[in-house]
Amino acid sequence: MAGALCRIEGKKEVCGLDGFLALAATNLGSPLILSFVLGVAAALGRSDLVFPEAAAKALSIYLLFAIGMKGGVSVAEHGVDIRLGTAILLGIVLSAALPLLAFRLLGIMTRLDRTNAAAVAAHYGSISIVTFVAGTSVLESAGLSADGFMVAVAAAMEAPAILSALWLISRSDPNVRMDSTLWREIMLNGSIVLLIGAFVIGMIVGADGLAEVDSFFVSPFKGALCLFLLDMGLVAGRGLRRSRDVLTPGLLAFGLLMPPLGACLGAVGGLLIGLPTGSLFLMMVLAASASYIAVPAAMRVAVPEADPGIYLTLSLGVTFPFNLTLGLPIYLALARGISGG
Amino acid sequence: MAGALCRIEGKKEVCGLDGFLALAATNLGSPLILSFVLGVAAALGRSDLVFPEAAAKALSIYLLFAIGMKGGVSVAEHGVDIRLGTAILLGIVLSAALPLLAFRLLGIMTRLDRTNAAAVAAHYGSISIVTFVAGTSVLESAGLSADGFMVAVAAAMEAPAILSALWLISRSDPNVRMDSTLWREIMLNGSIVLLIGAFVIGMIVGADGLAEVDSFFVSPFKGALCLFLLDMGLVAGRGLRRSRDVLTPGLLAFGLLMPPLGACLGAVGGLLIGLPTGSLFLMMVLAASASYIAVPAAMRVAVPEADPGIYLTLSLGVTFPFNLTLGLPIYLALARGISGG
Amino acid sequence: MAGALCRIEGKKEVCGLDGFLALAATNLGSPLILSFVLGVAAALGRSDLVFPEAAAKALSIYLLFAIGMKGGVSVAEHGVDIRLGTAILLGIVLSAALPLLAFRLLGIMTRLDRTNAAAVAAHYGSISIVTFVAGTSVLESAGLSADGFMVAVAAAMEAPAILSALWLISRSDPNVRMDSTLWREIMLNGSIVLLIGAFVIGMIVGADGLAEVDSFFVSPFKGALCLFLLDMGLVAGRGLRRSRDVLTPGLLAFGLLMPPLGACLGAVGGLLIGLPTGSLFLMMVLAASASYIAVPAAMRVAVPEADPGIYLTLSLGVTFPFNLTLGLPIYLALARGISGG
Amino acid sequence: METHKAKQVTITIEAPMERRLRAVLDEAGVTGYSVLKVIGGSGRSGAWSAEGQVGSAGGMIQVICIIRPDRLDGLLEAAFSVVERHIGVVTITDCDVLRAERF
Amino acid sequence: METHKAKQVTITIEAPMERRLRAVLDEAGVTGYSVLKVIGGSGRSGAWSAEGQVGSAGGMIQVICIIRPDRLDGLLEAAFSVVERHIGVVTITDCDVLRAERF
Amino acid sequence: METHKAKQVTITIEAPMERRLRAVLDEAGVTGYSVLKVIGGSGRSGAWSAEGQVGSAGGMIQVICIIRPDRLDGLLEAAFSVVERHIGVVTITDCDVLRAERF
Ligand SMILES: Nc1ncnc2c1ncn2[C@@H]1O[C@H](COP(=O)(O)O)[C@@H](O)[C@H]1O
Ligand SMILES: Nc1ncnc2c1ncn2[C@@H]1O[C@H](COP(=O)(O)O)[C@@H](O)[C@H]1O
Ligand SMILES: Nc1ncnc2c1ncn2[C@@H]1O[C@H](COP(=O)(O)O)[C@@H](O)[C@H]1O
Ligand code: NA
Ligand code: NA
Ligand code: NA
Repeated sequence: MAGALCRIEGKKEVCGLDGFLALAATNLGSPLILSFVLGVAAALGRSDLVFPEAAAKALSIYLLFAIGMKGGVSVAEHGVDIRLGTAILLGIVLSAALPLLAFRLLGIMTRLDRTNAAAVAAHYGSISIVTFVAGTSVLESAGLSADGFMVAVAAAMEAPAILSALWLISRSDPNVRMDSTLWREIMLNGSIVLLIGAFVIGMIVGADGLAEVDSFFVSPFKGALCLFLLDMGLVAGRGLRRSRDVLTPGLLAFGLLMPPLGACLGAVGGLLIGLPTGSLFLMMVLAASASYIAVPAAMRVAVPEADPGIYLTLSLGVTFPFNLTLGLPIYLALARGISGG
Repeated sequence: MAGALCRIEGKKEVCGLDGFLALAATNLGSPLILSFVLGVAAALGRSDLVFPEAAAKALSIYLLFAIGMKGGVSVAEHGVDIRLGTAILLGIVLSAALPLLAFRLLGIMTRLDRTNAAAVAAHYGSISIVTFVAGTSVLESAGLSADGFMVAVAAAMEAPAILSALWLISRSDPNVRMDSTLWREIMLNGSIVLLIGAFVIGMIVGADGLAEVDSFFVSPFKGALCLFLLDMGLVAGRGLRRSRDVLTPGLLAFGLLMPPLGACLGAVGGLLIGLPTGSLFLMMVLAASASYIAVPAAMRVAVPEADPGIYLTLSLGVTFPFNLTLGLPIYLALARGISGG
Repeated sequence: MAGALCRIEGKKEVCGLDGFLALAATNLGSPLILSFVLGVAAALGRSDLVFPEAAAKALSIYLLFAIGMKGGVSVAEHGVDIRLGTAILLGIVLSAALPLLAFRLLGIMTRLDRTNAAAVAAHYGSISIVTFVAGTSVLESAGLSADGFMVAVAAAMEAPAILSALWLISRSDPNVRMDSTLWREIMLNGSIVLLIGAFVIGMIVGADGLAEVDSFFVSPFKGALCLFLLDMGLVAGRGLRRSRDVLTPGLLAFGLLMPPLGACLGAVGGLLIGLPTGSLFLMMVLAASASYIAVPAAMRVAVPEADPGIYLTLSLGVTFPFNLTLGLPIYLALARGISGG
Repeated sequence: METHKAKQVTITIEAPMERRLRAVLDEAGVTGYSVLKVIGGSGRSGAWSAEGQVGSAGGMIQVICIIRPDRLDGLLEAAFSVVERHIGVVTITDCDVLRAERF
Repeated sequence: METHKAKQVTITIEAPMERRLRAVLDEAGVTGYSVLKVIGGSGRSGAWSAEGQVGSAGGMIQVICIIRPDRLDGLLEAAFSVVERHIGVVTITDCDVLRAERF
Repeated sequence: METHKAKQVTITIEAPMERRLRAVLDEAGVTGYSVLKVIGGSGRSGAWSAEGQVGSAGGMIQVICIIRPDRLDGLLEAAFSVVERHIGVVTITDCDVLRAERF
């Protein structure tokens, strides 16, 4: 039986640490990760390679639409499950609770003031959709699959973390208040609307509809993701170079510790509601990942006092690369171990 | 026999109103229309979802090139027909005549001054290539096809309407004159050049040439069109939100009435020159559609006194969505009815 | 035996001048060249057709990544050859030596001052990756193939020419000096990093990795190249129109003479190191082509006194179109003739 | 040509604040302004550049209003309410304009 | 450092008019100018934004000329001929420049 | 509202020089500036436009610094060292700013 830390290679089953290492190696050797590494290296080496902003934004719209639609189609095919509801609920709870944990940790591990700590914490409750997508692709390489509704869970987890963090800040700073404009901006953030909208479109059009646009949204997806990760690498590398001095050892440790912690909480929750291995893994990935689009924009509006140099560097320069390279195989090994999948 | 309002569903033939409703439902449920609806909804709900301008322009270049090339290849395959000439002539006549009708209607139905009325009228003589493309895809779903040269007709219809409208205005406003620069700008407008150029390329390279670039220009086309329509929805929705007060009931009525009127004139002309069902339908679609790229740019230069808030909102916010959702199935039902196809 | 100037048409073998003319006709009738011609025509006719800058840059990143990766994969498949090393060495020597030849020629044929002459010369030592890609596609149409490592040769040839030219200038102008920043900027230029980076990624992931991203980087490649060449045509045409008066007969003659000269040197070198027909041809193409991205940027920084109107017009407006249309079939005929392929 | 005195007010602010700034300007009756995109910069919180950015959080914009001198104070007060807690570099320059009836 | 008096003229106009404005400036002998893109704004005809726009009709640009004070009138007259019927917000600001020989 | 005197320095320069200009400004202690993109223009070396350009060589940028008047000279000298051999149109304008403590 292919157990926790096993992996099938050709005809042979590779188990234990070997299985994990093989998985990690496969992950690190995939065009996706290598593209990201190329980006980071180019930026750290101060190459003048840059991606036009418009192209990066267009790619991100493409990816969100594609991933949303595929999720919706998968739900349309397999029928709506009661687990959809419980999984979304779990996602919301995790997203709202993780910032409290992160805030506490930051208080212990770093010297950030409350405002910056809360702003950073918001990022770790929310999610990174690219990490999620990379997780899906790791899952595929391992021959596993997940529920389509996990995309909806991803969308549901974007915003609650922001509200938690604003609540944390508002306890000490009366300037930070929730008004209806802010509330709408957070809930109708572009990436949430796109994910949910494409998810609904996928549910309506089903597999037949997807077939019509398959050669745009499905087959070229992975290649497009390579270029997107190249850009993410460039941005992350540039951020690291510019904000080196911001990254105290405490912050760095937090950026590497918080993701596995989040993954563990995600695992506990996922086990409680009975998610199968693939979905359990994605729930861990969502909990482990940190936002770098929706939350920074919200912080910029609601908590301008917080320093983007800190939260963006941590989220994009530390946690994102960690999850992408080492985190994903670790979480998959864990997910398999605890779910026996 | 599959008659006017019939449609084949699985093995069954669905006729009359049912056939039309089924067609309309198929249309409304396609990923294309749903993407547009998502865009409109996001904009009306004031989501911050936006498309980078450069991406929208690049997509439109891609779509024009692809549609032009496919048209040219189809002509290369089927040989040049005498109907090509008569159809282009018909297109030019329609494009030049429709603004006169529209101008008259606007005089009756609205309180627009002559300048604004003529500017609006120009849009309705000219065409919207995306409506044309959506028409092609509705045609395909219905199992019909059209002559490749209809793309050339589309290109031919872009400009004459502008000249008609300028003539209308120049009768009362001596400031508005045709100079050679303006003339060239109108005739060598980017979308005309791209459509005609790609059409000629398609004619030269033929099916073999198209095969070489098929997986860029043909198979991903529909998916790319989804994203483009998402953007069109965003722009249309934002326009509607911003120019709500501009849209008097009279203008709104005009924006919904003029397209079917145009389609009817297109149908009469198409019947006279003996177009088969598919091409007849596309001729109606061209006549029914309103420009939102070439004409606004020309008006901006030649008639700066006219208010873009009026003509863009009408063309993009009212007529485009109407044609896309309800207009296309109506015109197809009509085209089948009158041509017995 | 299919000899130097032969070409297989259907079942018949066409030789001598006929073979060359047939090849030239095939080349001129390909969607790639026609797209370029359309761009030039639109720009010369002063159409307002333009490509967004961001889209052009994104396309160029896509093309560089794709071509680099394919080269790397091909090397991974065929194993690293000793010829890789010698070919790269040859490329570096050619890139460094060609500017000296060009500089001398410019002194004889034109009245450019030393600074401008050296700046122009730098462009002709370096390379144009799009010409290289178009060469690959001409090669394919002729049923030939080349070594994957030629991509690495292309990357290696980007920079040495710049150093040669700077050395030429520094002999008379003490202001022009090499500092470490400039050095790094030249060596870590975006297109070099992208080509080499994607090449290495290709070598690591091999054919299996490429298969994963094939429908993004391989199958749509040629179509994307069409749009890119359309843009290049627009830019080249616009440049020609704006800098007409800059193009003296002497400069024009240089722009048409230098490429075949370069190709001949490339051929001699390629023969010496024993390159097979396909790679020999690409070496000639590299030597014949002139840079329009990396070198202009470097000149802008290091030799601001040189006039971009001269070097860009010559490289993009004269040499690039010449190579694309007539040069490639000529070089291929030559390559076949001398290598007996 | 005949020119008239006017003031040019330039507000440099985080891109995600554009909507709010616009709303406040509208409320204050300032209907004439143009928006430029800032593609990079440097400030107390370090250097940045928009290239390759996926989100809008990093970006900034410049809102430029040409107004009649007597309306300056209203504009500044409106702007300040948005700018207060934010980056908001606000500059005021004297200028002359053609066609004063526009402002 | 040594500086010299100059004038900065900024013309904000519809993007499709760029070509004509450039032609008129060239004719008037104004060869030094830079063009910026306006990505949104508001005026008597309402608010707009360039985002997602497919056509150029909606867009605007800013043409900025730095010129010697004695050449101002020629420039303004040339510009006015294009701007007259159009949106054309034209502002003139005093400035100092380095290297006056350029202008 | 209370305003303070300041200087706005605008440097228009070739895009590939951005990195060097930034470095020099940093060294000179000028940490506040914003960068705008120039999408076209005209000068002694002819007219140009960024549209469709693949390389960065053709492009230009504008670097805008708002500084306290007493820091002007340091800035100009720093800028000049980069600008000297380059296109570098440098203009200085008087302006007023809100919140002088920022500068
Ligand atoms: N003195 C200044 N001149 C021009 N732009 C500035 C200045 N100070 C700040 N900025 C802009 O405002 C942004 C944020 O500034 P800060 O809040 O100081 O980090 C910078 O990145 C610049 O784009
Ligand atoms: N006072 C102003 N200050 C800055 N820009 C303006 C002003 N008035 C108009 N504009 C610009 O010109 C465009 C058209 O103005 P209008 O013709 O008044 O609708 C606006 O959308 C702005 O981009
Ligand atoms: N007088 C000026 N006003 C504004 N921009 C200028 C001026 N002169 C030059 N420029 C800008 O600097 C670029 C190069 O100028 P030049 O070196 O004179 O060819 C031009 O294309 C413009 O973008
Ligand atoms: Na998380
Ligand atoms: Na029409
Ligand atoms: Na060369």
